[in-house]
This record gives sequence, structure tokens and C-alpha cells, in this order.
Amino acid sequence: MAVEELPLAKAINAGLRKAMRDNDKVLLMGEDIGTLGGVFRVTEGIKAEFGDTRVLDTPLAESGIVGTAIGLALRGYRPVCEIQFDGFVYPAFNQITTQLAKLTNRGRGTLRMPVVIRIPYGAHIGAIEHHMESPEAYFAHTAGLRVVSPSTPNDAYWMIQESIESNDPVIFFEPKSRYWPKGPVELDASASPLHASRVARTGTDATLVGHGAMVTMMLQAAELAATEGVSLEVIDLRSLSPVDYTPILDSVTKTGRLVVCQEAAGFVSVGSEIAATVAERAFYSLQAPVIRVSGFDVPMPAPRIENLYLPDVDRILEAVDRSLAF
Amino acid sequence: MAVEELPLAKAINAGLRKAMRDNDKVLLMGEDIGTLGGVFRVTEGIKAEFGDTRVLDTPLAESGIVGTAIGLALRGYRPVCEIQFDGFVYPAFNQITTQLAKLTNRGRGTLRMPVVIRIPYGAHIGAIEHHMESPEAYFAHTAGLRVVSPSTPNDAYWMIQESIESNDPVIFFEPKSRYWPKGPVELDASASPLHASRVARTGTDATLVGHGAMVTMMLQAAELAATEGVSLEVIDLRSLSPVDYTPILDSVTKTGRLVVCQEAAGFVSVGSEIAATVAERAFYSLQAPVIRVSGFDVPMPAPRIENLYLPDVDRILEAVDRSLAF
Amino acid sequence: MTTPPPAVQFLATDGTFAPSAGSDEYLPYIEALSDAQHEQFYRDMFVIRRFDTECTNLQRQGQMALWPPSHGQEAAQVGSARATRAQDHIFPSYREHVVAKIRGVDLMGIVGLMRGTTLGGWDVNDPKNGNFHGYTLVLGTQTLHATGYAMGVNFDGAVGTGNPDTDTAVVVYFGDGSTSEGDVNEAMVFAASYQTPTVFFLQNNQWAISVPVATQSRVPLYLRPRGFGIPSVQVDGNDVLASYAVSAKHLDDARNGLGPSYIEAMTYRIGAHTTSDDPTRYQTDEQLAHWVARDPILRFETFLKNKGASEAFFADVEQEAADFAADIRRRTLELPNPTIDNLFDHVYSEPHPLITEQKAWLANYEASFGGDK
Amino acid sequence: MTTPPPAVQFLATDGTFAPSAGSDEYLPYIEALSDAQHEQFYRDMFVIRRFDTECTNLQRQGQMALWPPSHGQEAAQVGSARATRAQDHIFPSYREHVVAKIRGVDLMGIVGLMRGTTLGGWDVNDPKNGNFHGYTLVLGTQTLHATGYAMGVNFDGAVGTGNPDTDTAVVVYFGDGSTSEGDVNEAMVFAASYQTPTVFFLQNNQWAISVPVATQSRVPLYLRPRGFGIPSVQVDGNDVLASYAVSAKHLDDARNGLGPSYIEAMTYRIGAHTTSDDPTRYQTDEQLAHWVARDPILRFETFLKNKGASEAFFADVEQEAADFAADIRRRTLELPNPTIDNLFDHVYSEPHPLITEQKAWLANYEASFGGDK
Ligand SMILES: Cc1ncc(C[n+]2csc(CCOP(=O)(O)OP(=O)(O)O)c2C)c(N)n1
Ligand SMILES: Cc1ncc(C[n+]2csc(CCOP(=O)(O)OP(=O)(O)O)c2C)c(N)n1
Ligand SMILES: [Mg+2]
Ligand SMILES: [Mg+2]
Repeated sequence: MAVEELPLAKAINAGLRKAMRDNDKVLLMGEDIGTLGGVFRVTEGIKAEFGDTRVLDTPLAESGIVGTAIGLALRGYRPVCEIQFDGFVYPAFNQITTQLAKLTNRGRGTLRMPVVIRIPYGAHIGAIEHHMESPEAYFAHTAGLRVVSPSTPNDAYWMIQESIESNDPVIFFEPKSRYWPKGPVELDASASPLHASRVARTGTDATLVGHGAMVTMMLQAAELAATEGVSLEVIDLRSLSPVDYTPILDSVTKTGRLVVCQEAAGFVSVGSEIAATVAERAFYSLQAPVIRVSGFDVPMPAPRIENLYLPDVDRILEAVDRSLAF
Repeated sequence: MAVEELPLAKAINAGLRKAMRDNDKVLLMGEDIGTLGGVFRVTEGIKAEFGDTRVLDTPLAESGIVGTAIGLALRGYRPVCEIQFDGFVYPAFNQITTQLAKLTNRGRGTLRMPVVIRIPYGAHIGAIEHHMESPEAYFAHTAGLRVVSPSTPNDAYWMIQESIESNDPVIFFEPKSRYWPKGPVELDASASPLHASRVARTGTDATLVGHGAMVTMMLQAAELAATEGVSLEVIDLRSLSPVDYTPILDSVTKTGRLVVCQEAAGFVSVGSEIAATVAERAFYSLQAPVIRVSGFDVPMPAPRIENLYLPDVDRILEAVDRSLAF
Repeated sequence: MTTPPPAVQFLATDGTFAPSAGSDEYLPYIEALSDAQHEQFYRDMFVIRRFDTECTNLQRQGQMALWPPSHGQEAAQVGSARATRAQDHIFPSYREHVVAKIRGVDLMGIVGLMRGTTLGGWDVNDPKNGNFHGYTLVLGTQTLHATGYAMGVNFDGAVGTGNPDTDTAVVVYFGDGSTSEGDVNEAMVFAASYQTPTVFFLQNNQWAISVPVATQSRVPLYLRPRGFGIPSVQVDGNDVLASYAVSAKHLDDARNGLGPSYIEAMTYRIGAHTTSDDPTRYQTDEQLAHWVARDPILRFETFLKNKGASEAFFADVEQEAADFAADIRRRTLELPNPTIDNLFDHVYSEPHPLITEQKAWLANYEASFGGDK
Repeated sequence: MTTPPPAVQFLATDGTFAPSAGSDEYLPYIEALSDAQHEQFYRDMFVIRRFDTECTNLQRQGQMALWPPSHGQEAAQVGSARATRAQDHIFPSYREHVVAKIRGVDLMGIVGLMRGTTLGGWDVNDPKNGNFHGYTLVLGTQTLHATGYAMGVNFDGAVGTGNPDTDTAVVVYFGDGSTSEGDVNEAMVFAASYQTPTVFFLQNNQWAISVPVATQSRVPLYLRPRGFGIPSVQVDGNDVLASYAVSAKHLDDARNGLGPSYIEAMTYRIGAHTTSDDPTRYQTDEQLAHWVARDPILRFETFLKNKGASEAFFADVEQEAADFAADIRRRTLELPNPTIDNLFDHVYSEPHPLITEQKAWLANYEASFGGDK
């Protein structure tokens, strides 16, 4: 089995190229993704390989990007749009919620909307306003969309391909603080279903669930907890909509305790949903309330205090302590 | 105390006029709100009273409406924007989330954003696509906004005035199916704080919480349940962000059971948030899991099957039964 | 600003043939029209007006959630639709009933939408529907879909080959109010940037519900696209010949690879915005009278009569309209209500655990009422 | 399309005074300028370039999150800013450092934003900040704020009274890339509809990061507003006199109640989009050389030297620039990090239970680490 060490950004690049080679209807569109290779260089070199009708440096208009991608999908293309930063997806929100998410249903089985929207998201990179947000909740709440987020290069490589193969619109959240660290990518493995979550570490005392960059932190927290004799199970959600509840409920049945972790503001969030559902379905298994570790319900602050805002290993462990002490 | 019987739509009209008379910086803007008086006639006659610099029939562009309202607020005005229907707020989503919600914080105490966005929302009116949605979750998740929804003419009259008085941006969801039924309006009462919820009926066996048109249904459900000897407490949220948890937790401490009701799709919703928080804070009081009665996680369907989609009295009672049987 | 040229017109308001100054380049399209085509134009307009009346009545009788009539705009729509070729694609707004009909769509699709039995209505991928895409009711969004579609047409090499049966144009319909939406402007940016075969067809019916077009623009709207590098023309939208010829020319240009263009058809919505509307609140009697005097069907009827069309022809059209409306009425009343499947089955095109679960729950719940809740 | 008139220019690229054809109406504004004003223009441009260099260095040294230089665009900015009057309001994009400075803002406000210690930076309501509004980094959004603000100015009756000290104009800055955003177009719709005293000031620096302006428009961008009924003009943005005169004229028009207008300043971003950018990936050496030869500061330096400005003057400007930069450096290094208060205190302007609770939680949590986590 061919395994290559790749950073997550390059794993996406490789996945995009693979998808584009396999299917000439796949095309990329976005601001600065062609000649520049994207501000994070995720699409570096792809225009050189596939030319400017497969890789479109679009005009600067996010609604235009998603709206024309919808038109291209109606023509049989499979567009992969890049939104340059999390904070700049909102001009496209109307096209995403009222059109992209709803067209399959409106078409009563006659239309497909195989559009992927790649969004570099999240913090930990010391960037200014609008460049470090975690807007997953808006999309997860929207029926008709699938929302996923890889946490490792291997998942990134496979999930981008599965997202492109999906006939449903997929919002693909890339944890930008994880773009650079390398990890093994199994180039010829076969993919697991797009909505399946992944047990990233097994444990017995409490369960942590989260996605994207939070997975690394949960694993670090589990590592630290282990040194104090506390055994944490870590689940990488991978899919935020739908949520794959079986492994979470199985885990909570075993551990009796759950801490849900996310960078996003907590109020009315994916974390709320998971906490509510687990509290409902595992009512008799839970030995403590589900605890949520989230960003505060304030705008993402200036980067010099992003660490005050962001959940980190300590905050995860503090929540675990609270759960265990209950 | 002057009490008048008014339909909710007319109560808002009266509240708007009162606010406009009290403060000449208050102005109304939106599509068709002037000459026509709005498609629901909520602003009927106001342009005739205050003229066309206080009541603006704007160009047809929602981002333009909210974006210019922000500019007007910076100039010292207090604009009240009408979005014609729930499903048409999304073109304004960028201005609402990245600007309106964040400017107060960006200004570090030097700016105020007293902008109200009125959105007729919800179903039960047999209207076509995009005219019966419940998009509260998107706004409740957005830090910097307040989100409220009146369920009675009296609340509508007072809450619109409090919303206009608030120096924070308020998203004001008007339950359009409740526009027409009349109720008493206490014209010279004084208002309760904008974020306070209201116990609409006391009971002992289980608690129902919800907002807007759902309040009427919860009260009907409680009425029916009473005939079978089940005593339900009903809480009208009034504010969806922030949520006023004290009365809810007090109630659950008493009843031990909670059913959260909303028309909106349930996944990652205000209902999820309330369920998660109550399950956390009332962990030892709850005798059954918090049960959520929501719209399904599908696009609002064609009106001829809206009743299949919508939570109704029966579904609320079914949830109460499940809760009591637990 | 210099005085704008007059809108392209071939039929004066009294129905006489009187080409406007500057209409020469469109004349060949008029000259190529046969009597049968003329009669078809009339038939299209006449039948759809009767259909509109029927649907309005059905709405009044509680059989429809809403009806948006096209009364007054028939010439703009028929002219442009009859100028399309089989391979062209149409992105409508929500008032283009006759365009749908001309392209082959069973209008029960539209009735289903407005009655409230479906969110869709017809399968754009079924060849019998003439590439007439679905309605989207969020104003302006369809202009970007049309432009993206046309980008795909370009990428497929389906323009400018010289083959009149495969070179493809894309028409998008929108209203004067919608021109203010950001999306419509972004669509022009993309169309110009990618030189797409898009024909922007604006029906300026003078109103966005109650708001007059002057609120959206103080200069004629056909000037707007020019600042985006898109050529444009204003046409008398109540003159079916002008609408046809101008559309035919711009569609040819698009198919020939000359890029996007923009047509402003000056017309008027006679009657209400929809059955929910009360135009007496904002429209003066004089305005209405002015435009009723310019009725597109009457004008063309005079033209045809002047040209010697037979009484039998008019009687036949009358009969067709009556039959068509009666058929629509009958089938509307027969339309079944949708079922639970309709709620869940097409939200995603691939399996989705939450939907599966909710569908099962609801089926179960409904069954608990003995199936006749 | 007829050949566009040349951009308004007063200084040829070699610094000689040579008004372009069609610039007559702007000439009076040039003629009214004193030597002191000329020298001020130069000083403004020179000092800000040194500031830009300092901030870029600070960023390279890890003292800033990001720096967006204005190198090359100084004339467009100085000319327009110096044409404003005290009562005017300015809605900037994110590159208008010198406009901020001219209006009175302490540039440490911008440094704080880009260092990452604040989301704000200055109080627009404090008179010393010259009505220079906050930066919003979401492209195009500010054009609507400016237009709404200007609507308010209209409603207040603060235009067209003839009082030069109270009639108010509103300038909004934006870039060529941003013109494609729906918001910028909607702003033009509203500005035209309400005839607001808005001056749209487009700095066409030829790039939106790596994307050339040709992707946004195939015709000159100053044509765009005309289709919205907004008069417009193109100006040589590297000629500070032209930028000044054209701005002064259009600001006067706005204050006089003549409604909105639009200025396209042709300029060039010499160097990177921001310190995160690598322009060698998309910019050719020739392009760069072409524009370096049109450097706005050098051009004006030659003009001043030709007019006999003294060596002492230039030496003084040099010194001021060095001092200014040194002061910025010193104060940047001293900037304290924000505290927990900063996270919570201004999200709402009135009490909010969730925020109160979360602030208390965090304070408590931090304290549990002994306050030195
Ligand atoms: C984004 C959006 N905003 C508002 C509406 C509500 N609405 C429906 S039709 C209409 C007026 C449309 O006017 P115009 O574009 O001129 O089309 P016409 O109805 O005249 O054909 C409005 C405001 C909508 N459907 N979509
Ligand atoms: C809505 C939005 N989309 C994308 C971005 C990311 N971005 C920042 S600057 C920029 C290019 C802007 O180009 P232009 O408007 O010409 O201004 P310039 O940088 O040249 O001054 C982009 C794409 C953004 N800030 N906002
Ligand atoms: Mg119209
Ligand atoms: Mg630029």
C-alpha cells in the first residue's frame, strides 16, 4: 500500500488532482486559486496541470461563485468552489441556503447538485478579523447540505474525493491550523462513507468528541490524562451533518461521560445538537451531564487574545475533571 | 389602564407609530412597506402619517436595506427594517452577521447599532416556497444579535418598542399565522425586559417551552392535557437570544420533564440549545430526557403538506406522553 | 446624457406596421416570418391569457395558494420564447407561463407549484420540457444559475461552431425590481468576464409589487449592462414582433460566440402582482388606462386583421383557449395531495441517516392514528 | 463603444504640468492651490511611504499579524483626502493609511488592528478622528454603510444649503476587485435612488490579490456607475494634483446636493497585496517597471523641484518621516495585549446574561491558574 507523508494542504491538493484526472467534469473555482494557487497554496500547480477552463480564477464575488457553480452543476459539471476564508462565505449564503441546499429537493429526484464548497476555517493562526471563524452551525442547520471536516491528511485526501463524488452539495471545512503538519496518506486505500465518524483513540473513563483541529487537541488531552490514570476515548466526528451517532452512543454507553469540543461559539451550535441528542438517547447511561467546551458567544477576538477565546487542552481537561467529579 | 383589542399585526403597527412619535430618529425601511403598507399591512398608514423620509419604500435589495440601515444607525438614526418574508433574509446575511452583529464590538464601546430587523416568519398560512420558514437558529447563533419573537398582541406592541429602544441590533420574528387573531393590548403598561421569558400557564407534571405561534399550540395542548388530568406548565420564550433560563430551570425543577417546541428544523437549532442546557443544568431534576418537537430536517415542504411537516398539538401531546412514560 | 434612442418597435400601438428608427438590423428577422408564425404568436398570447384568468379564478375559489398572472406581458414573453431554438436553455423567473408552454412544459407543473402540491413541477432533463429550468422564487438568483450554465456551454464548446442546431444560447428572465439585487449584477460580471452566451431578458413591467421602477433606477435600465461591458437594447415589450426580432438577433449573437447581451422589454403588468395583491393601492387609473390602450394582444389582433386573418382563425383560437383552460381546471381539481415520501425522499440524493430516521418516525406516528389522521 | 476620453491628468509622468484634454472643469481647483498645500501633499505621501516600510518591517519581525501596504497608491489617497472638508465623512477600505492620518487618526489605531490587539482602533465619534470610520475587512460592505450614512445626511438636510462648513459629503473607498461584489452595486442603486451625497472613490490598483482587473471587467470600471445613473470620471491616480482636483469637484457637487458620483483612480499596487502575499507569482517584471516609472511621489518631487522647492524642505520631510516611523515602531513594541474585558465587554451595549456568565466563568478559570496561565 503506497503511503506518503503529506501535509493536509498538499493532501487536499493531491485529492483534487486525483478527482480531476478521474472525471473531467470536475472543475475548481474561486478567488486567487489559479495563478496564485490560493492564499494557502492548497490548489498550487493545479491550473498549470489542468488549464484555465478547469481552474477558474473568478471575479471577486462569492455569491457569483456559488451561483454560477450551481449553473455549472445543472450543466453536468462538478464544481469545487473555494471560499478564501471562513469569514467571507456570507455573501454566498443566499445561494447556498435557498438554492444549492434546496435544488435537489425542488427537482424531486430529477436534479443533482454535486457542488463542493471548500472553506478554510478556524483559528490558531494569529490572523486578523474574519480570518479565523468557525461557522459550521449555519450550514449544519441547513437541510440539504452535507457538512464535513477532516482532521488528518489521510482523511483530507479521501474526504475531498468522496465529497466531489457525492451527488449532494458538501460544505468542506478545512482546519487551516492543520494545513502544514504532515501525516501519512494511504494513496490507494478505499474510502469510508462520508458521514462515518472515527474513533481516534479508545478509552474507558470519558468520551471526547470533536472535529477538525480540535481532534489534535483532544488527543493531546487524552495523552495528558493518561499520565494521570484517566482513560479518554476520542471520537473524530468527520461529518457534522449528518452526525454519525452510533459510535458516540456506543462510547457513552461504555464511559458514561461525554465532553463535546469545538472552536465555534457554543450557543445554538453543532455542540448543542450533539449534547442534546446524547443526553436524550443515552439518558440512563450518562453519569454526568454532557459538558460542552466551545468558543465563547462573542465575535472571534483580535488574534493577540485568540488563546483566551479558544478551547485548548487545559479547558478540555478542566471539563473532563468536572465530568468525572460529578 | 387603557386596554384595546388588537390583532398582532395592528399591535406592531401601533408600537411602531408610538416609537416613531417618541423619537424622530426612528425610521422604517423595506420593500413595499410605504404606499402598500407591507404585504401583511403591518405598516399600513404609517407613511401617510410620517412621510417618505421616515418610511422608505426601498429598492429591491435586502443587503442594501440592512447595509444602508447600518449607515443610518452610524448617523444616529434608529432604522427598523422589514424583510418581506423569512425566506428572503439571506441576501442580507452578510451585512447582518459580519457587520450589524459585530460593529458594536468592533467599536469597543464607541458605536451603537440600534437596528431592528422585522421578519414575518413561520408557517400555517398555506403559502408557497420561501414564505413559511423559521430561520431563527442562524441569528441566535450569531453573537452580537438579540433575537426575539412575540406570541401575543400585547407582547408584540411592547416588544417592538423595546427592540427599537435597545441600542443593540434586534432580529424581531413576527409569527405571521398570529397576525390576525385579536388579543388585549395594555397601551400604558410598562414593558418587561426584552430578554425575559414569560410563564404563560402554570402546571406541575411537565414543562413546555416555545415561542411565537408555537405558544398558542402549547396552550391548546395544555388545555387538552388538563382534560385528561395532566398539568402542563407553558413557558413563552419571548427571547431566543439570549434565552432566559431561570424560569425554565425553575419549572423543570418542579415538573422534572421538559418538551421543547418549535416550527424550525430541529438539527442544530434553538431547541437543541435549550435541550442541551437544561439537560446539563437540571441533570438531577430531570426524570425523563428533554424531548424536542421540531420541524423535520428537510426544506419546508409545499403548503399542501405543511401539516405533515409542522409540529402540532397532537405531536406536542405525543411528546408529553413519551416524557411522562419514561 | 444624450437622449436615448427609441425602443425597438415594429408595430405601432394601433397595430400598423411602422418600424422605429434604428430597428433596421432586426428587420430581416421580421421579414422571414411566415403567416403561420404570426398566427402562432397570437395563439400563444391569447391562450395564455385565458389560462391566467382560469388560474386566478381557481385561486379565488381556494384551489391555489397563489397566482402570479402574466396579463399584459404576453408579447414580451411570446416573442422571446418563439425566438429560442430547441437546444437553448431557459432560466425563468416566476411569471413566464407562456414561455414554459412554448418550450413544451405541461403547465400543470406550474399549477402544482402555485396550488402548493409541489416545490418542483417538471423535469428539466426530460427533453419534452424544452430545457425550461425550474422556478426559483428568490429574486435574481436565477441570473447566476443561467450564467454558470452558460459558462458550462462555453467550456463544452457548444457556441460559435457555426452549427445552428447545436450552438446554444441561454436566456434568463427577470423583472425590473430584481435588477437591484446584488446577484443580478454579479451575474453580469461573470457573464462579461467569461463571455458567456447569456441573453439577459428583463421584463420591465414598471412595478416591483407596489414599488415603481423609478425607485430602482432613475435612468433606463437597459443602460445598466453597458457599464459591465454587455451590449443592450430596449424594445417595446408589448409588440410581439419587436420582442421576437430583437430576441432572435441576440440569441443568434450568443450562439455565434459573441458573448452576452441584455434586452429590456418595456411592458406593463395589467392587474395584480399576484392574487394576494391589491394594485388599486398604488396604481392610478390613468396609468392603467394608458397601458390597457397598449394591450399586446389587441395590437397584434389588429395587425393580423389588417393582414386579412380569417374569422375562423380567431374562432379557433378562442376555442383552443377555452378548451385549454377547461382542461387545466379539471386537472387542477384532480391533483392529489402529496404524501410523506414527498417530504423526505429527495432532500438528499444519497442515503442520509437523519432523514431515514425521521421518515420512519413520521410514518409510524401517522400509522398510530390508523392512517387517517 | 466610442474611445473613452483620457483620464484626467495634470502632471505628465515626467512631472511637467500638462493638463489632459477635458480637464478644464477641474483646473480652477488646481489654480487655487498654494505652495504650502503642494508641499503638504508631498509630505503626506512621503511620510506614509516610510510608515508603510516600517510596518512591513515590523510584520517581518513578528510584531504584526499582517500589513497591507499602500505603496504606489499614495497620490490617489492624498489627493482625495486633502479634498475633503472637516464635516465630511470617510468610509475606508483597509489600505487608506494616509487618509486616516490626514483626517487626524493616530495611526496606532491601524497598527493595533494589524498587530492583532484590537478589532477596532479609533473612535469615529471623537472629533479628533475627522469622521474617519472603522475598517471593515469584508469587501464592499462599507459602500452600503457610506450610502446609508449619506441618506441620513440627506434626511438631516445637511446638503445643498450653500453653507460650505456644514454641507456634508461622504467618501467611500474600495478596490477594483471589490467592484464585483453585489454590495457595491446595491450601494450604487441606493445612492442613485436617494440621490445621496456619496462620492465613490475606486482605487483601481490593477489587482485583486493575484487576479487582474480584466477578470472583473472588460471595459473601464468608471463606466459601470453610469448605468446606475451616477456620473463618473477616470483620473490618473498617480497624479496627486489630478486626484485632488477631481475629488474636490465631486465632493463639492455632493455637498451642493447634486447627488452621488464615482471616481476611478488609475493606480498600481507596487509590491505585495499584504505581507502574506508573493506578487512575483503573478506580476511580470515589465508591469512592475512600467508602474515604478510612474511612481506618484517621484513625479511630484520632480514637479516641486521644477517649481523650486528647497533642499531644506525635502530634508525636513525626510526627517519627519524618519521620526514618524521611529515613533510608530517604539509605540508598537509597547502596545499591551488586550485582556479578558476585551473579549466580552462590548459585544452588546446593554447587559446580556450569557455574556455576563461566560465572562465570570473565564475570569474564574483564569484565576484558577494563579492568574499567570
Ligand atoms: C430576494 C427576494 N426578495 C423579496 C421577494 C418578494 N417579492 C416577490 S416578487 C417581488 C417584486 C418583484 O418585482 P420584479 O422583479 O419587477 O418582478 P415582477 O413581479 O414585476 O415580475 C418581491 C419584492 C422575493 N421573492 N425574493
Ligand atoms: C467578501 C470578501 N471576499 C474575499 C476577501 C479576501 N480578500 C481580501 S483583499 C482581496 C482582494 C481585494 O482586491 P481589491 O478590491 O482590488 O482591493 P485591493 O486589495 O487591491 O486594494 C480579497 C479577495 C475579503 N476580504 N472579503
Ligand atoms: Mg416588475
Ligand atoms: Mg485592487
